[in-house]
Amino acid sequence: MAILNLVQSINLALRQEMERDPRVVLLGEDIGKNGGVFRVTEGLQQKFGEARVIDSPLSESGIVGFSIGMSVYGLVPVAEIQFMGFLYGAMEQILSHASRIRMRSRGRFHCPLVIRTPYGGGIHAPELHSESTEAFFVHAPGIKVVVPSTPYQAKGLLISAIRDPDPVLFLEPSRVYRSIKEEVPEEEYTLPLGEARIVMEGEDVTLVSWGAMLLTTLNAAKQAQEKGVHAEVIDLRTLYPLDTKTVVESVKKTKRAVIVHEAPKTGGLGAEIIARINEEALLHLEAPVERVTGYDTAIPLSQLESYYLPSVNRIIHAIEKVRSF
Amino acid sequence: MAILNLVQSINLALRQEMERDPRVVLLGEDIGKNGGVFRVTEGLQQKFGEARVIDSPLSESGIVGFSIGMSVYGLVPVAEIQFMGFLYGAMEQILSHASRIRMRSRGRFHCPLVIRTPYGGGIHAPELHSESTEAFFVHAPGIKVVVPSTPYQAKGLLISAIRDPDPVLFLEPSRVYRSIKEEVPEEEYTLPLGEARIVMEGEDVTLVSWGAMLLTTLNAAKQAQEKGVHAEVIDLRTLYPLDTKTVVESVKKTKRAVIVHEAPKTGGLGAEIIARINEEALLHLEAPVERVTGYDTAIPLSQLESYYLPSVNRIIHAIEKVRSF
Amino acid sequence: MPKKTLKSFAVEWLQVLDEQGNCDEMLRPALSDAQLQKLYEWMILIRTFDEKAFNLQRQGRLGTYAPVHGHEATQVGSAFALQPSDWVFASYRDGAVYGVRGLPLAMIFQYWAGDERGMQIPKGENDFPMTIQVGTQIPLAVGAAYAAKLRKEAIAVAVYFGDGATSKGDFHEGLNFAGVHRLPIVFICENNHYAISVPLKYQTGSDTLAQKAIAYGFTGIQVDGNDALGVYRATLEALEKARKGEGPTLIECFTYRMGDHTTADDASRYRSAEEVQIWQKKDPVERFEKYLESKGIWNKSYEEKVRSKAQEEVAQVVREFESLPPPDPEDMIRYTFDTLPPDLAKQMENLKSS
Amino acid sequence: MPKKTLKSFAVEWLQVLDEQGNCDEMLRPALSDAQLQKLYEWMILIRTFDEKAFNLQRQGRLGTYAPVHGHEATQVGSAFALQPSDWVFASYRDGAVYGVRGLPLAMIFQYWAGDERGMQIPKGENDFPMTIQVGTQIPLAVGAAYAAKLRKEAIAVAVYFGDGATSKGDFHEGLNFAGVHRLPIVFICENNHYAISVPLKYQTGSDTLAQKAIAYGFTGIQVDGNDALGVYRATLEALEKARKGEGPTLIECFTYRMGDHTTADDASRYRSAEEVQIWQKKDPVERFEKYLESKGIWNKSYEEKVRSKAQEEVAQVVREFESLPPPDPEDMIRYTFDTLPPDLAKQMENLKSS
Ligand SMILES: Cc1ncc(C[n+]2csc(CCOP(=O)(O)OP(=O)(O)O)c2C)c(N)n1
Ligand SMILES: Cc1ncc(C[n+]2csc(CCOP(=O)(O)OP(=O)(O)O)c2C)c(N)n1
Ligand SMILES: [Mg+2]
Ligand SMILES: [Mg+2]
Repeated sequence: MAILNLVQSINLALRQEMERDPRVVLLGEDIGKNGGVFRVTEGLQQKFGEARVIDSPLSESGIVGFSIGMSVYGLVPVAEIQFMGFLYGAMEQILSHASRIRMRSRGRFHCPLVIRTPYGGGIHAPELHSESTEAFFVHAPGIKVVVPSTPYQAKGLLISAIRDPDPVLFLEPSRVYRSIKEEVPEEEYTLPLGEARIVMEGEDVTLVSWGAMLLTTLNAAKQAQEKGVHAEVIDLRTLYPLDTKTVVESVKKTKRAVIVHEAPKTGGLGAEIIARINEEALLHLEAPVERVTGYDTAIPLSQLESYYLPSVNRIIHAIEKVRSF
Repeated sequence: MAILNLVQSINLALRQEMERDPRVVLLGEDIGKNGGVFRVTEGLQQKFGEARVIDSPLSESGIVGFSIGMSVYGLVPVAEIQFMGFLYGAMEQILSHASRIRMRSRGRFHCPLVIRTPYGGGIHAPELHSESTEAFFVHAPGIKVVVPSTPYQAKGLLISAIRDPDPVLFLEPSRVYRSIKEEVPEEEYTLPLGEARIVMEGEDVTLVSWGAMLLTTLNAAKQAQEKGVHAEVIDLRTLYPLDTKTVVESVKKTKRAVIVHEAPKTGGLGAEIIARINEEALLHLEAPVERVTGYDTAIPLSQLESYYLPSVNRIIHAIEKVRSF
Repeated sequence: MPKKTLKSFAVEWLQVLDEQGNCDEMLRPALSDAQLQKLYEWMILIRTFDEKAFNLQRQGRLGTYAPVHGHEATQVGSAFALQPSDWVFASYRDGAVYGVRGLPLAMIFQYWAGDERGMQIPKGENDFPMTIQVGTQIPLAVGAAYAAKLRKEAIAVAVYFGDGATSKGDFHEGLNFAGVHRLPIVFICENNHYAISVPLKYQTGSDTLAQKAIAYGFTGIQVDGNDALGVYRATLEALEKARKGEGPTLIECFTYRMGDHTTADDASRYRSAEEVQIWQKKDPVERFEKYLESKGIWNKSYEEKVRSKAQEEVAQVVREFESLPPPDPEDMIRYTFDTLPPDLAKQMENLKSS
Repeated sequence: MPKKTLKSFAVEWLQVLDEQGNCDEMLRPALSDAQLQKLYEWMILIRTFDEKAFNLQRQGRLGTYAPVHGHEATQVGSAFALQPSDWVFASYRDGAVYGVRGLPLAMIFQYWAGDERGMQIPKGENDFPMTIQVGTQIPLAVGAAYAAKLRKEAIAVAVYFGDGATSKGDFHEGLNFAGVHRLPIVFICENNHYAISVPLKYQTGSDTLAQKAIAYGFTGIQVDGNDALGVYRATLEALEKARKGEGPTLIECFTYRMGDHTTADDASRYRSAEEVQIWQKKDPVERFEKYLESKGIWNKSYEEKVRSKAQEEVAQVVREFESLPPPDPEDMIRYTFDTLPPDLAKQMENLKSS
């Protein structure tokens, strides 16, 4: 079993799925000869040829639109959008086609498309390279949203996403790309879409997170543990469909919850999670659920980025708040 | 004082603002000679000329992009997007320019743009003509979201939106366009952005809604009243910034709340409202807040539309549920 | 300013039948008399269908409807050139294209009556449902053409859109990608001179829409869109070229929308009766009748037969349409995903009990 | 197939200084010796600045930086033709344009060091901040041009973008609108043959980018982008035409990116050393030196003076840059709206206390 980082594990998943299924094609800017700006698709064009690993013109709406057309014709496209901020140009294609082809044609056509894109902050990138607007896509019906937080998770989730018969947005935390390594089996395996995982068990408070924020949350949980507070940490993995059951059961046990995400607070996914806790575990709550999030403004450039992103300190503070309510 | 419908009151507001401020220009598809597909801009091109009331080419991204450029140059554009479903094509312009020009230039430039668009279901329209994705824009930082529910509200809110120095998305409930009339003063007046209004006072349950759903909600409230249940009905009017105070104070009084919106449930604005109630009034709640919303699927075509949209019955049912919890 | 000319380009115009029905024999496509009559019969059927749709809408039995009237030669002529194995991506106004391709006409009524099942395209018919979002079908069609090429299937894709659609970014991104890969696709622009109320001069500063192909490195041609033979010929050649791997073509069909934009529109608000009259004289059906007559395969009694057969057929379509059972409300949720996730399954339960 | 030619178009090529620095006297723009030297000095200054930026990035003092190298003639030549009252919309690679326009160079470092204040364009300088989102500045520029026309201000707008940007819908929607209203705008495409790693042949099927203007009914011209005089001339004429109300122009500056796409890129992965060498021979600065020399206003000692002055100036810029106080974290929230709504005011309090 190899020790891989996130970039390598995603690369491996793509390679294996392309070997297994000739219908799988990749499309995106700089993904071919250059192997992608993060090198996620490194070597794949060499291996599978220019026809299956396509360097597209600079048009995100086009990339998604072409991919939808390919999927309708019987291919299984995996489109790369270079950064999540550039996905906005493709919103019309996603919302008016990808997510509703099955409904619109009452099942005659469907859209087994995966859109991969790096997302989130912490890499000191230029403007619009650190976006984290997963909430848009969770709200948009007809599309699944998946976020791996570690290399092992990534491979299994991506293979599931590629095999899923419906469109999946696959968000890759760019801060994690090369920051952690772990054992990733060479053989193929899938991880179920729609199921969260409990990363750390605890009784005192439930911490819910995903993507790069999971690592910050885990650090906070470990720090809390040193002070005798046992947090249960949940990695959502799939944002839609949301695994309400795992979250609610945990909250019923711990009676307190903190949700951590990098996106702006208002209208972020934290709100939906609170709404579900409200619906199914209100009477168990001993304190208002806390949200540790980005501010209601665009994520700033690198010099102020660390003020924006949830920190271990802010999470610890929120844990204290829900415990001392 | 004239008795006007929503179309007429918006038309009046546009006319008066154009008279008052030569920087105000209108831009959109079919808004000139044709007066708009809903006739909202009827007569304005005749009055103000083709240069200030511009029939644009068919490109929503363009319409918003040009408008942003005009606003940067010193005009005050009011762009019309023919239906909210076509706004998706302009998401990149909204999210990467309109909403962040002030931040990006640290105040050197700003974007006093209004985007008007009809939204919501109930008019038996074709696909993508009944969208209600206000939650996207509430989550997007740097843009205000305003929804009038009646002709009187519309005039005052639109004038405020036009005078606001930052971008405002102005959502016009198409179902209301011609369905109600009320007295609208000829003289100019503004209504504050960011303040909800209490439409009906009550002590038993708080109902929160906006746009066309407000009318359905009011009908439900009246029906409940006949059975002795006194609902307090709140018309949010501005979705961002959200008037948390009015909602929370009402919930503290009634101890129960039902939120009604047409958008899909998951990730809809209802979630954010629940999150805020959770944060500020958790201990006052005697039942989980209920959401009466569209389903997590695209709003269907006319034959099934009434099954999708919140109905008086579904609201009554939710009121019973929060009262019998 | 003396500068060197780097590149030159030309855009051509094609007309086979002129407004009087005279045929340019050099350009006449090889269609048998039976085929010509078939083409004619389809134009009449669609016109009859279109009128019925208008009436049904006025009676409240259909929702908004976008009439074909004026586009008969463009739609029927081009659809006639397609093979069943070719793929079509089209829009709301393309009823005739779907009809010729084989979609039961009752389904078109069903769709406009607000029932998604109307676009449950029968298996084996390679047509994507009508697109409402103007121009957004173009990149899809291009992607399908890429897929066909990758799979080495010698088919072509035809994508239909209006003059207004040429202003959308999707048009540009789609044609550009097709140009890079020389894909097997034919872009059929139905230039009816209006996008709802917006006339062509406010839509674009270019003199023709065909010349827009120059931007992508392939050929654009303008064809008389009221000339079924011209449209047929241009489409046939472009399709053959596409199937041979010689790349895309943009065909601008120069035509006119005789009716309102949709049943929700009133065209008299923005265009003159005189303008409409000028185009009335270019009617695609009349000139085709004159041509068939000159060939001895049309006369009044044949016409009457065709028209009454069309009336009967449309009456039958209406009966079929009216006998359709109402859609199942659960369908609205059922088709969101292949397998309903727990949330949606729960929402389905709520729907059933509400 | 015999068809009638409907329209013909041509695209021209302009070069004033050839690769050896020979000047086409017929085409020479009217620039004084002092102006020519100024132009030269800017090119040297920018090249010096660019090298320094690279070094600062490698030392971790800047974030990602997009070098100008290769584009000096394109950017300086065109910016020289602008009036201060004209407006500019440009992108991340356009440091030289901003410099010539008057943005303190230290602010460009500041911006790339991750501080938004670097794009707080000084009042009176009519330049929109650098756009990162490729091509999205084009519709903005077109809107500004519309506003200028509406206000009857005889200015022009210049908008800069790359070859990759021509594939985006924004390019199309912007040029189309400009064509409809014949707006006072000049579209300056810096065709450096790559969009990061994607070469032009995968970007578009068209032979030139200039010909894309045909789609919008106005003129496109290809100019040698390594020829400062050619670029200056083309831009000047296009700006004058724009200010006179004669509509837009697309100028394709045919050039090459000598460095990596950004400091985060490694161009050797996707292009050959030979190709780079070919373009090395077309260097915009060298040929300009030869030309100035032939005019007797350049020699080695002048060059050295210019270079050492540039070094000093850039050293001063670095000092300024390094003495900038760090940004205030509250700025991140402060500039979201003119007046902070209650939510954000509360978030500001949380920020202060965290
Ligand atoms: C993206 C988008 N914007 C706006 C509309 C509203 N709309 C429907 S049809 C139409 C005009 C389309 O004109 P054209 O492309 O010329 O086609 P035609 O209807 O004339 O056949 C408009 C603006 C839409 N459906 N989609
Ligand atoms: C909309 C968008 N998509 C993708 C990117 C990532 N990206 C940054 S620069 C670039 C290439 C741009 O190429 P070109 O327009 O030729 O300009 P150049 O960098 O060569 O000057 C890409 C793909 C982006 N910034 N914006
Ligand atoms: Mg049209
Ligand atoms: Mg380039």
